[in-house]
Amino acid sequence: MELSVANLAVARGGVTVLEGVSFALPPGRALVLRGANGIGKTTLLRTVAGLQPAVAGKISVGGEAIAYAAHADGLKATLTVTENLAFWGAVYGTAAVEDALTRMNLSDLRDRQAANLSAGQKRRLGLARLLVTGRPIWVLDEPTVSLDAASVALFADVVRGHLAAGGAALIATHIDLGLAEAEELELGPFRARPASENGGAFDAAFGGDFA
Amino acid sequence: MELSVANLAVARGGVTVLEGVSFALPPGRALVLRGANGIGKTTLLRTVAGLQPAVAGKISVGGEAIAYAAHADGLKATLTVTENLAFWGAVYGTAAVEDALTRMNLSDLRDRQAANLSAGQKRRLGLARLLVTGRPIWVLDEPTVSLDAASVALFADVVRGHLAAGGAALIATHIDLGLAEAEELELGPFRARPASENGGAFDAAFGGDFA
Amino acid sequence: MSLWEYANPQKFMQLSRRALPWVTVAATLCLIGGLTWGFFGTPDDYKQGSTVKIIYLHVPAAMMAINAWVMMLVASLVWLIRRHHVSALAAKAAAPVGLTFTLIALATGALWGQPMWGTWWAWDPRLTSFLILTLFYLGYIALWQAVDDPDTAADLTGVLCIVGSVFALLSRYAVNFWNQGLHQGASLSLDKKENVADVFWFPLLVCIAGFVLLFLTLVLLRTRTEIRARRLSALLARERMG
Amino acid sequence: MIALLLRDMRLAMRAGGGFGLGLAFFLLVAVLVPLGVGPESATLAKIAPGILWVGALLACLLSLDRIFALDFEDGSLDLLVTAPIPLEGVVAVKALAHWTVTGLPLTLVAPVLGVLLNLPEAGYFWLVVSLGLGTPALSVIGAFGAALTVGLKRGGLLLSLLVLPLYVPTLIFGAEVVKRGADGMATATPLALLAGITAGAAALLPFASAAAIRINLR
Amino acid sequence: MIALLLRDMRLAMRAGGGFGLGLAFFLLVAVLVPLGVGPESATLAKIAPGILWVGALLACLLSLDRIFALDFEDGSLDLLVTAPIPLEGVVAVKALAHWTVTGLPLTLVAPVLGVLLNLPEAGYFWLVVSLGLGTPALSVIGAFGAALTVGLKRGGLLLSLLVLPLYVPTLIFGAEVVKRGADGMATATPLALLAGITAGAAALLPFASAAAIRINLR
Ligand code: HEM
Ligand SMILES: Nc1ncnc2c1ncn2[C@@H]1O[C@H](COP(=O)(O)OP(=O)(O)OP(=O)(O)O)[C@@H](O)[C@H]1O
Ligand SMILES: Nc1ncnc2c1ncn2[C@@H]1O[C@H](COP(=O)(O)OP(=O)(O)OP(=O)(O)O)[C@@H](O)[C@H]1O
Ligand SMILES: [Mg+2]
Ligand SMILES: [Mg+2]
Repeated sequence: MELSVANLAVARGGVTVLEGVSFALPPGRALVLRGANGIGKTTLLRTVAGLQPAVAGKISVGGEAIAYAAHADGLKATLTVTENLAFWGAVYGTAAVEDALTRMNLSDLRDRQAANLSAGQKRRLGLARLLVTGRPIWVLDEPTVSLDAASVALFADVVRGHLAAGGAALIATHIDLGLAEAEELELGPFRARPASENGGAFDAAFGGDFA
Repeated sequence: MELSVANLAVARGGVTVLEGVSFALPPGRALVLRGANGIGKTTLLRTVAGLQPAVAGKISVGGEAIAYAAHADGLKATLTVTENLAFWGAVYGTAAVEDALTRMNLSDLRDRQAANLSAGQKRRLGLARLLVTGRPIWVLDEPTVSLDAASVALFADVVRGHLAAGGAALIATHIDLGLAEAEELELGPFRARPASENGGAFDAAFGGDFA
Repeated sequence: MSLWEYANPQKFMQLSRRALPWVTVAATLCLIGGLTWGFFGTPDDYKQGSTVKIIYLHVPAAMMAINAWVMMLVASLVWLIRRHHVSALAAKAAAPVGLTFTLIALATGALWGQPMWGTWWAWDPRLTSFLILTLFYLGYIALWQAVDDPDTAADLTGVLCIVGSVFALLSRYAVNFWNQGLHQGASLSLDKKENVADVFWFPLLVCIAGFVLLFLTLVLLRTRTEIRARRLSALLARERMG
Repeated sequence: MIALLLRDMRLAMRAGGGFGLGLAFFLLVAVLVPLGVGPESATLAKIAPGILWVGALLACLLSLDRIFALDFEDGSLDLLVTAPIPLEGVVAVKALAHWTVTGLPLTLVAPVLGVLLNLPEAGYFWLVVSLGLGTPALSVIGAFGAALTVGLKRGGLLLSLLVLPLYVPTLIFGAEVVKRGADGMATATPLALLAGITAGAAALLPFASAAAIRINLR
Repeated sequence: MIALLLRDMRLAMRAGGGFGLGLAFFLLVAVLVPLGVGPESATLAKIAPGILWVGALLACLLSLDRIFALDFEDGSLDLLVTAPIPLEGVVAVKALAHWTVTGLPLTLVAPVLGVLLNLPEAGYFWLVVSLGLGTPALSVIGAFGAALTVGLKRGGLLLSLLVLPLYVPTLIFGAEVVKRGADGMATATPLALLAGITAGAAALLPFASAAAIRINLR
C-alpha cells in the first residue's frame, strides 16, 4: 500500500498553514519531514492520519492503514507498562505485546505503573504501542523527544525493522535519527501564502465582493 | 552565589537512584548533566530545586535562588502568551516581560492563546519564563525538547547571556546545545548501588534481623 | 538508654513480643470481669431500669474512641518532629481500632438514646462532633490507603490527624461549652460529688481499664503487623532493584 | 471492545474517578440532606424519592466529563478514533463502562440511603427498579453531552447545560415511579416511559455522539 | 499575590471550570429538586433552607479539586512553591479566588433560587447573610482537602471524604440560621458560630494546607 499525497493543503485554527504538499511513500521507505517550529508538521501529520480534514488535495490511503503517534501518547498513569500495552494490543487485535516490550527494552519495567517511569521510559512505552498496532504506515510526530542516544539508536533499529518488513514511516523530527534509508522533505517551500492571496475555500464562500 | 552540591543522594518512589553526587557551579558557568534515560536526572534537578528532600548530602543554596524549568512548564492553555508571562513576572516581581518576549522570538505570537501554539512555540514560551524570574541559578530539565535548530541556537544565546550576566545554569539534556562554556558531568558513575548494599535510612529502620 | 530507642523497629518488636501476652491476659480478665460484674452484679437503676447497663459498653468505648485519636495525635507529632517510623506505624495501626470503638459508642449510644431521650439521634453538640470524628477516622484510614509512598502517607495523615483533633477534643469538652445539649455531662470525673452511685461506678472503672488494655493489645498487635508488612515491601523492593 | 470496557472500569477503580466519586456524592447527598433539612421523619419520607433521584442524577452528571476528557487529554481518543473499531461502538462501550461504575453501584446502594432518608417501605423495590431502568439512560445521554463538549473550553459548564434538559424526563418519570410505589399506586405507566427513554437513547445517541467526537477532534 | 488572584479568576472565567460549573450546579439543584420532589409549596417551603444550603455546599465541593489539581498537572504548582511568595499565602489566595468564583456568585443568586423553592419571605435576608458568612469557610476548608489530595490517585473521592466532616458544622449552622430566620426566630447563636468557624478556618487551615502541598509535591 503506497501512501501518496497530492497537492495537500492543511489548516489549523481555521488558518491554512501548508499548501501544495505532494509526496509518495512506497512500502519499505521512510520520509522525514523537516521544518522550523510552527511550520505545520503536526497539522500535516494529523491530516494524513485522518484526524482532521484536508483543506484541499488528496491522500491515497485512509486512516485504517495508519498508526499515529504524537507527544500525547495515550498512556494511562495508573496502569502498568504491560497493561497499557496489552490494552492497545487488544484494540488492534494483535498479540505482539511481549515482543514489543522486548524490542523497546521495557521488559524490566513491565510491572511498573506508567506514572513511575522517567520521561524517556514513557516515550519508549509510547513507541512500543506502534509495534502492537500491526499497521503498515507509521506516522510519527517527534518520536524521539526525551530519548537518550542509545534509545534513539534502538528506535531507529525498530523503524528499520518495520521498513524491512514492508512497512513505511512518515516522521516529523528536529534531530537526526541516523536512518540512512530515509529521504527528507523540507516543508519550508510549502508554507501557505496569506489567506488574501491564496483564495481557495474561504474566498469561494466569503471572499467575493459583497457587503 | 555558588551552587555546590556535596555527596548528594536522591530518591524517587522511595528508591535511591543516585548517590555521592558532588559538583560546584560558580557564577558564570554552566554544567550539563548527561546520563541514560532513567538514570535520575529529573530526580536530581528536582532535589536541587528544593522540590523534594535529599536522602543524604548537602546543597549549598536554597530554592530561593533557583529558577526551575521542566517538561511541564506551567502554561495555561486559555491565557495568551503575554498573559502567561506577565503572571510569572508579577509573581517574581520583575517587569521583564517585553524583553523576554523579544529574546525568545515570541513577539509575533503575543496575543495568541497558549493552546494555539505549536509544540516548539510552547517550549519557547516556557523558557521565556526563566527570563522573568530574575533568579541567578537556572535548573533546566531537557529545555530544548521540540525545538528546531534555530530555536536551540537562540536558546543557547539566551543561556550565554545569562552566564555573562553572572548567572549559572544546571542543565540536563540528551542533545548538544553548542554551549562551549559548559562543562559536562556524566551521571553514570553515581548510579546508586542496590539498597541491600548501601544501607542507609532503610536498613537502620527496617533492615535488621527481626521477625 | 532513652525512651526513643523503642522507636527503633527492632527494639520495638522485641519489647512488644514480651509484653503482648501479659497485656492480652490482663485485657481479657478486666473485660470479662468488668462486664460480668456490670451486667449481672449490679441492680437496675430506679429510673432507667436495666437499660442503664449499656453504660458499661458505651462509656468506655466512647472514651477510648477519643483517647485513640489523642494517641494517634501524639504518635503523629512524634513522627512529624522526630521521624521515628514506629510512631507513624503505630498511629496507622490505631486508626481502625479507634474507628471500631467509635462505631460501638455510636451504636450503644443510639440504643440507649431510644429509651432515654425518645430518639436514636439528636443534633446535640457532643453527638455531632462525635459523628464528625467518626468520619475523620474514615478519612484518615482512606488517606493512608491512597498514598503509595509510606513516608508521604505518614506525613499527610499526620497533618490530617492534627486538624481532626479539634473534633476529638470537641466531642469530649463540647458539653462544657454548650449546655443546651441532651447528652450527659462529665458525670464520671473523679472529684465530682454528683458521681454515679458507687455500685455502678466500680464495675465501670474495671470496664474502662479493660477497654484501655484491649486497645493497647490491639494496637501492639497491629503495629507489629504493620512493621512486618513494611519490612516485607521494603525487602521486595530491594529484591527488584537486584 | 471488551478490552476497552475492562480498561475503563479498571481506570475508574484505580483512579477513583467515576466509581468512587459518583457513589460518594450520592452518599453525601443522602447524608447532608437530613442534616440540612432537619431530621423530621414525615418530611424526609415525603421528599425521599425525589431527593434520591436527584442525587443519583447529580452523581451521574458529575462524572460525565471524565467519559472522554481524560482520553482526549492524553491522546488516547485520537488513537481510538483511528483504531480498527467503530467509533459508535467505542461510545457505547464507554457509556456502558460509565454506567457500570456509577449507575450500577448507585442502584445497589440506593436502598441503604433510603433508610437514611426514611423512605417508606413500599418504595424500596421501586427505587431499585426505577434506578436500574433509568440510570443507563443517564449514562448514554451523558456520553452524548460529553462527546459534544470534549476538548472545548468551558466544557464542564456547557456539558451540564446541554445534558440537563435531556435528563429531565428521566428524572420526572423515575421519581414518579418511586413516589407511586411508596404510596402503593400503579407504577406501570411511568415505568414503561422510563424503559422507553432508555431504549431509545441507547439505540440512537451513540451515532450522534460518534459524529460529535469526530468533529471535535479536528 | 494579587496577580495570582487575578489569574485564577481569569482562568475560572475563561475555562468555565469553577465559576460556571458551581453556579450551574446550584441552579440545577434548585430546578431539579422541585421536579423530583413535586411542586407542593408547603413541603418545598419547609425543605428550602436545607436544600439551598446543601446545594451551595455541593456546588463548592464540586469545584474543589480544581483549586490545585490543574496547577499540579501543568507544573505551575512546582513553580509556585519555588516562587518568592509564601506558600501559605498562595493557599489563602487560591481559596479566596475559589470563593470569589463560586461562593460569592452562589450567595448572590441564592435569593432567586429561593423563589424556585418557595422559601418563606423572612428567610431571604438570612439566606444571603448565612451564605455570605459561611461559604468562605467552605472554600478554605476545601482548599485544605484539595491540598491533602493533590496528585493522589483516587483524589476526587478522598477529597469528598476528607472535606465532608469539616463541612458538616457549617452546613448545620448555616441551614439553622435560614430556618430560624424564616420562622422569625433569633438567629444570633448559629450566626456567631458560623462566623467563628469561618474565622477559625481562615486563620489556621492555610498553614496545614501549605504543609500538605509541600509533602505531596515530593
Ligand atoms: C448516639 C448517641 C450517643 C453518642 C454518639 C454518645 C457519645 C458519647 C461521647 C463522645 C462520650 C464522651 C466520652 C469521653 O469524653 O471520654 C459519651 C459519654 C457518656 N455518654 Fe454518651 N453518647 C450517646 C448517647 C448516650 C445516651 C443516650 C446516654 C444516656 C442517657 C449516654 C450516656 C453517657 C454517659 C453517662 C457518658 C459519660 C459522661 C462523661 O463522663 O463525660 N450517651 N458519650
Ligand atoms: N487558532 C490558531 N490560529 C492561528 N494559527 C494557529 C492556531 N493554532 C495554531 N496555529 C499555528 O499553526 C501553526 C502550525 O502548528 P503545528 O503544531 O502544526 O506546527 P509544527 O510544525 O508541528 O511545529 P513544532 O515543530 O513546533 O511542533 C503554528 O505556527 C501555530 O502557531
Ligand atoms: N515508584 C518508583 N519506584 C521505583 N523506581 C522509580 C519509581 N518512580 C520512578 N522510578 C525510577 O526512577 C528513575 C529516575 O527517574 P528520572 O525521571 O529521574 O530519570 P531521568 O534521568 O530524568 O530520565 P529521562 O532522561 O528519561 O527523563 C527511573 O529509572 C525511574 O524508572
Ligand atoms: Mg509539532
Ligand atoms: Mg527526566
